[in-house]
Amino acid sequence: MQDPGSPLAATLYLAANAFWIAGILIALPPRTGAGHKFFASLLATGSLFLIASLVLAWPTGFVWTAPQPIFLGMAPVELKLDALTTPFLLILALLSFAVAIFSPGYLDHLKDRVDTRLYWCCTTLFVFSMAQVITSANGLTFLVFWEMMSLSSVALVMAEPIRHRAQRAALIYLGATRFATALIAGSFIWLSSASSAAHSWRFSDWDMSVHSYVPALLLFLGLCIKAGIWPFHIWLPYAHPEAPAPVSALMSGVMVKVAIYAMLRFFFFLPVYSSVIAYTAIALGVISSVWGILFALMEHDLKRLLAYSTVENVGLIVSAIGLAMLGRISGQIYLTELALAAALLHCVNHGCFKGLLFLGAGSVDSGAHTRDLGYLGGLAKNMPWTMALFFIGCASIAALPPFNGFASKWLLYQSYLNLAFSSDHILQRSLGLIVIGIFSLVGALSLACFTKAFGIAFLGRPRSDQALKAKECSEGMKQAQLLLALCCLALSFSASATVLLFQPVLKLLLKPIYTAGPIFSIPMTTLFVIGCATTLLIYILFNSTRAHVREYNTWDCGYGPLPARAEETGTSFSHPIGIIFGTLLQYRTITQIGGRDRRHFPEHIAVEVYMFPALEAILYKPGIAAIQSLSGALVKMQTANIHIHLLYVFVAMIVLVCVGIYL
Amino acid sequence: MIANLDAYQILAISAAVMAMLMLGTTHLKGGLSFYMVHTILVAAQAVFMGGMRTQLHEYLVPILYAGFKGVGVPIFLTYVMKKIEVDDDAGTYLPPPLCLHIGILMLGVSYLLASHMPGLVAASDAHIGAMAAMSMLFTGMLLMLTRKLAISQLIGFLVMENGIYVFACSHTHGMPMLVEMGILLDVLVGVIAAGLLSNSIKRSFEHIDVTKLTDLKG
Amino acid sequence: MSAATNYVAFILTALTALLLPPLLLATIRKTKARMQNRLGTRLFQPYYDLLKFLAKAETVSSTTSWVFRSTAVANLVTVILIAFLTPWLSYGPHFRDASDLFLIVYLFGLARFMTVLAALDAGSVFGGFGASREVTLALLIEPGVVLALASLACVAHTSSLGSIMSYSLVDNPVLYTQPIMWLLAGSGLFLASVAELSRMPVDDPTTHLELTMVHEAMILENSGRNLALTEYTHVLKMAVLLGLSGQCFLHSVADLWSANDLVRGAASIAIIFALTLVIALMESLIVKLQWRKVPEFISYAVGMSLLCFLIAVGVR
Amino acid sequence: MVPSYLYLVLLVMIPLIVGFGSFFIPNARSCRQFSAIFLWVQLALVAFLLRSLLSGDVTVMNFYLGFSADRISAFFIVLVTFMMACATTHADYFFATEEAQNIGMPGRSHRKFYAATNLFLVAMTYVFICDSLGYLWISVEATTLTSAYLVYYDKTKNSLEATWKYLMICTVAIGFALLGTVFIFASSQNGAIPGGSLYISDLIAHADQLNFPLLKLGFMFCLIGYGTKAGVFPLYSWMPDAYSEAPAPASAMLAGALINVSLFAIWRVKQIIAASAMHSLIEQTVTIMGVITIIAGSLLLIRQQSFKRMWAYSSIENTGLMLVAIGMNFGGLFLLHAINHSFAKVTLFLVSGDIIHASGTKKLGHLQGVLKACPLWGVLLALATFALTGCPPFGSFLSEMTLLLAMADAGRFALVAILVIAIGVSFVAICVHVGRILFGGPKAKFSAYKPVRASVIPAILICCSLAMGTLVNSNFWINLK
Repeated sequence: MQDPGSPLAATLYLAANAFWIAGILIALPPRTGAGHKFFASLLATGSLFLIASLVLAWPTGFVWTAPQPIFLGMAPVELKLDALTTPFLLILALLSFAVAIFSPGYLDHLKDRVDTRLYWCCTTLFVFSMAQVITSANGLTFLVFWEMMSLSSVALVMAEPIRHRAQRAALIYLGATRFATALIAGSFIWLSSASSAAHSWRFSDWDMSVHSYVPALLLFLGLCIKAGIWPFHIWLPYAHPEAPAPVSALMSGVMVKVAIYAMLRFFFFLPVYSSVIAYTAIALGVISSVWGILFALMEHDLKRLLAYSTVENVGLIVSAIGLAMLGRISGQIYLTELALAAALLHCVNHGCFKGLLFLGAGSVDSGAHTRDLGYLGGLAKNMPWTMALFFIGCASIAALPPFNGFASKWLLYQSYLNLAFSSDHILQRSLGLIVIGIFSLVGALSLACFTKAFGIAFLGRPRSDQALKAKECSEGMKQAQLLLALCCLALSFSASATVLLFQPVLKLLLKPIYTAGPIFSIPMTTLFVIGCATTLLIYILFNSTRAHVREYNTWDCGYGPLPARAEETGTSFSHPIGIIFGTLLQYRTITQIGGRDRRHFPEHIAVEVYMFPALEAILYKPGIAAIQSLSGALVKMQTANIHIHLLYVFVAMIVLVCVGIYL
Repeated sequence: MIANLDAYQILAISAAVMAMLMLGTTHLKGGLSFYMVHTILVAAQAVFMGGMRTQLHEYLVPILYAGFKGVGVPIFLTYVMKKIEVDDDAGTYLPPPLCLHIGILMLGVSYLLASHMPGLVAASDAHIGAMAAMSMLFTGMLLMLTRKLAISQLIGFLVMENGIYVFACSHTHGMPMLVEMGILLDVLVGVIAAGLLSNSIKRSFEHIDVTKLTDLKG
Repeated sequence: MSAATNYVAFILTALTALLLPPLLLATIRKTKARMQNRLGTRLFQPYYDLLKFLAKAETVSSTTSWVFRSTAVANLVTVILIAFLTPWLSYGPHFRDASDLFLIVYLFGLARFMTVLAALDAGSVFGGFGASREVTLALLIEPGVVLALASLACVAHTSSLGSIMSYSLVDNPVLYTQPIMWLLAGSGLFLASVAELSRMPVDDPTTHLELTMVHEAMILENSGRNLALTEYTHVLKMAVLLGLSGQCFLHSVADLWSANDLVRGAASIAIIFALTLVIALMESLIVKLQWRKVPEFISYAVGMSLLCFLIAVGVR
Repeated sequence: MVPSYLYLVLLVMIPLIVGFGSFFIPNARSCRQFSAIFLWVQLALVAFLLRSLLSGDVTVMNFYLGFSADRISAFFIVLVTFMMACATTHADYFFATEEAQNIGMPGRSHRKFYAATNLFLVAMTYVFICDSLGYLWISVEATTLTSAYLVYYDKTKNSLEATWKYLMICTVAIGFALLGTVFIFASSQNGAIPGGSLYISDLIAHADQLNFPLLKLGFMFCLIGYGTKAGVFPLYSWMPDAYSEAPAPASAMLAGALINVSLFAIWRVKQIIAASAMHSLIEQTVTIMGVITIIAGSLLLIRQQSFKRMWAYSSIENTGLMLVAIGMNFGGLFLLHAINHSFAKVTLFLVSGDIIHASGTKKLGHLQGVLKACPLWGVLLALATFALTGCPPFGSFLSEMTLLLAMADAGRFALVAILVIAIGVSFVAICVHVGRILFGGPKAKFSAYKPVRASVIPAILICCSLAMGTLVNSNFWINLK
């Protein structure tokens, strides 16, 4: 069929996989002597090979089929690398490389809390299976590796097995991911059964538009669960933070992108012309972005905050994908391209800065032994490197120019603006503008959220002893963060070039209708240079007063130094916003004032904020309760009384005989 | 009406009635005697039915049947009962007289079912036999469902088994001999196993009230 | 426009941006004083203040990190960049590509990011809640601002502010016919600016009761050179924001679309002063709102933008 | 070549001899090893005798009047023998552990256990080669009687209770199967075949001329009877008791072999129905029973407190799946899933048995931290769980997918949806329980006895399951007749 592509690239790709498989297998047997460095270098080498292969294969790609004895029952193991897979594999390679550098130091910090072999085995398996999911060319291969990806990440969520929270998180995650797999498998079965070549599992033989859109919708929902789209995001803020930080980075940075990749693959590569799915995607995407960032803002656990922010960012991406589908249906090519470019660029960007932030959170965790914002603060003094790199991550994710998050958000805004003025339909036009309004709200919220994350954790005075005694992370951890921070910066200044690089991807996705391709027109580098020059100028102009700087206490109204308890906490920082969005968040403040004369002389005051998990209570609890009560009723049937059991036999007999007679 | 019936039909009905009488008593020995008569009647009806044919095995099987199930099993069970020292049922879920009445009611229901159930009226001469057989099935079920003692349950099972045999006779005029012999053997082994097991139950639990075997739940 | 006029215009802009802003502050103070039957300070007092701050020694909290120390400069640079990217003086910016409305909004975001972090950096009580209130205000204001500008952009088919506000019938013939839309956008922007600039009734810039402040609480730790830069940044931002909303008002006047550059420039400066006067009057006549009532005030700004949005969707 | 009727003897010769021979071996240890070795020989012998069926050279082998085998039964014989061999081999280790740790119940006799095991195998082998409904019934009842001893083996109060329930419920139900057999016989007598016939091949050949109402009733009774042994929804009640109280190798035999036997009996009777003209309603009944069983099984899995009972409920769920395959007339898929399920379930029972020995408790709430205490068993348990629950790349995934695909092809999308959800629920439920066992800190003492030796058979079985998922073309199974 297709051109086999560059054989060297394929070889390199297989070599990368070989390194990873070696890592998995060596970590598997008990009492392996190999240490962190060994596994890390296997993982890292594999990633480097993958990058080399991607570069060589760009943009034509290659196809590889597993040799004969390996056969998945109904289809062979088929891998196909093309332009669409490249950006996603690139994030994967980048993040897995960073994770490989980061992990040894991080694991030393966790010491015996994590089983090292389990960690390396599962992490390498996780990376390996994600690479295969992205490259798989048929449904069965996809499912096999998809499940491996999910299960290995579940195991990693449980990697710190002592903690009860981790178990709970893993269970919720397991349920969600299994449900996602079930939906996807159902849709694949449908598609395969309806494919032109009978029972073909190859993607290219499938036709999404044949009978009905049900399989596409199933697929979309399944992928939404995996991507953490509202209201299926419930699992994400549990699972992502509980995993060890490097794994959280991989999960947030790459795994949710795998679901995005699948959306692009199935809804564009195999075109779906369903406005239902398009509007659903836009609606769910927008809701998740607002929801995600609001809850992120309310969080006081650094990693949970980051996890919720993943919900927000994935929401942005999915809404862009929905917009692209809408554009394609109504024939607005430029709009489609713009939205797709926004989605792709944001995937890459988010991979970089979310990876960076999670690694940073891990570094904070290892340095200060807590990631609760209530106990952090003032880390700037002891962890200057982590702080500086985390700053870059925060600025990027808050989409501040010139950092890279801005480029993709700009493309997103542009695509909705384009919808607003190029659409013929008045509802679509208003949709465009409304979404712009909502996204600007999201932008402001994410700014608030990341000022909180950075400001509370790193600035001010330490809120606890642990924070006071925090230690800077090890060399490897620093380098891994530095690598990702540099990638963020590189992406910031090469945004225009990156968008141009996406052209083959867009060409592949929109084969017959592709035209010119969008560009990122803001001369960011020029502006940055001007900004730097101005800074230099100001610096020179006002440097003369430099000598008069003196250090003193923070302004204390003359009462003498206030304790760190007087400082703004994470919770109080977001309190006004919590009140404004109180109904959405179910935000309650509980104030308890005690003492004999508590009106005038309160002896102790306790203020607690509490968010009632309304979504869980409304959407999930009843279903789970129903299943559980059904299960309970069935268990009660098992009475242990033999007479009752015999009665079942007789009743079943009578029922079946009646069926036999009257049917 | 009686006058129109063949001998084997009369025998089948009387076997069914004998089985029903078992429902009325909790005395194990009495029940066992009823059972003995009942089984021999069942075997006899098979002989009479076979009498219309000429093959040897149609005599052989009923004779073995009467010998093993009608005589052997009661003797074995009497032995077991002596060993585990029970002679009365520990209790029933329904009072025995009520059981008996339900059994009689079931005979009526069986009559209706046997004559109206589609598929069962295939052979017109079979439906009295079918009625008797169904009545025995119901009786066996009642015994199994209401009696608390392991031995009584076993007897209930044997009654059901007899019912099936009557079905086989009335509906098919006998199955292949080898099959019937095998079935007989299996049932016998089953009874012996169950008898030995109830012996063990007695030894472990010091009773054979199966309603108290309720440790394995959920 | 020839190269020479271009240069002249650039220099004029630069001079205006450099010199005008403190005068706005002075105008407000003077007007308020007059309204209170006071004489008030000299008109050029803000300039003297800035020079005084520059000469003073600087005290920096020992808790702070480089974030605090670089904030003043970074903010100034950002706002200067905004001043040169935005057509607030009716003068088309030099980087028309870069005068993108989303870029401008996010550059303001950058400045706010730094300010808020600097406020948190000292670890003082006031900086913290000032920061908290600042981000709250921002998230209320931002949708209104973006929606107003995006509505204009939607009609103009471009997101470049330089093109939207270019007084060019070629660029945006439809906008020419929509003075109401310009008025609505202008008032929306103006109301948002009031909140963004920490003026009454949202914030009281003159109070010394720290508990009621937003902006002042954040810059409490600044002194000397830092304070000078911060104050200047703030007034420059004021000029730019008021200029931007002023431009919207000016666009509703059909005559100005055909007027020459000088007239428009003069009109721009005039409208900035006019708006400054409005602010001064508001500060004199209205009391500061309770903190929890602020969303109600801002909802008017968003409301204007929404009306603007409705027109934009309608006219296309 | 040997005359074909000799096969009847040859196929069961070894277990028969070993079964009776076990009585005469005084040493417990040599008794165990003797049985284990000869069962592997038996496996080779069976595979050799049935090679032409396995390779597909012939599709039917007739041994004698009333005895024949087709390809599916040949595969089943090999499967069941393999499972028995695995279980017996592991039993050697298992009983050695009990002896070493002194946890065995006094008064047990290995000899009787091995005699029962071998006779059990004989009975099961006969089930697969019966061509007569009568012989089929006799053999199935014989499997109940022989396996009852295996359940009884521990001789505790609980095992006694379990055995009694097993024996009573199954015997009563099997009684109904006898009634069903009588009905089918009658249907042939009242229909095409004057003297009546119990030979399945005869019945299939004349399926259209049978008295259909009687045939239908007969099938329903057989479904009740054999379904009880297989664990169909309301009839499964004996299953968790017997599985949890039997010693682990015996549970493995019950789960890995007996279920297949009972379902095969249903399949055999079902073949007659399938050949007759009016089969669709019956098939739907069977399918729906299967679906109900799956739903019930997966729901029941949620609330479990005992380790081995949990696997029993998972067996019930898998019975449902196989029943669906039978109902939809996919004999090959039934076989495929039976193979995959047996591999995984036998592994699980063996590993669970070891874990229960090592920790001394069956309660799920008390088991914790296996992964930490004995990583090897932990990994095996995890892998086997994945293999059982249909995770790729294990074989069950493939058989489930193939089955679902075949159902989708038949247009039963609603059933596909229900099955997908139910399988998901059971997966989560099982993983929740197993996750609790694997992770966490070890709660009490955990003394793993020779873990590497105990892991050989489970590891082999997991590799087999993996191979079933990654090396085999499912068309082979689908086309198997």
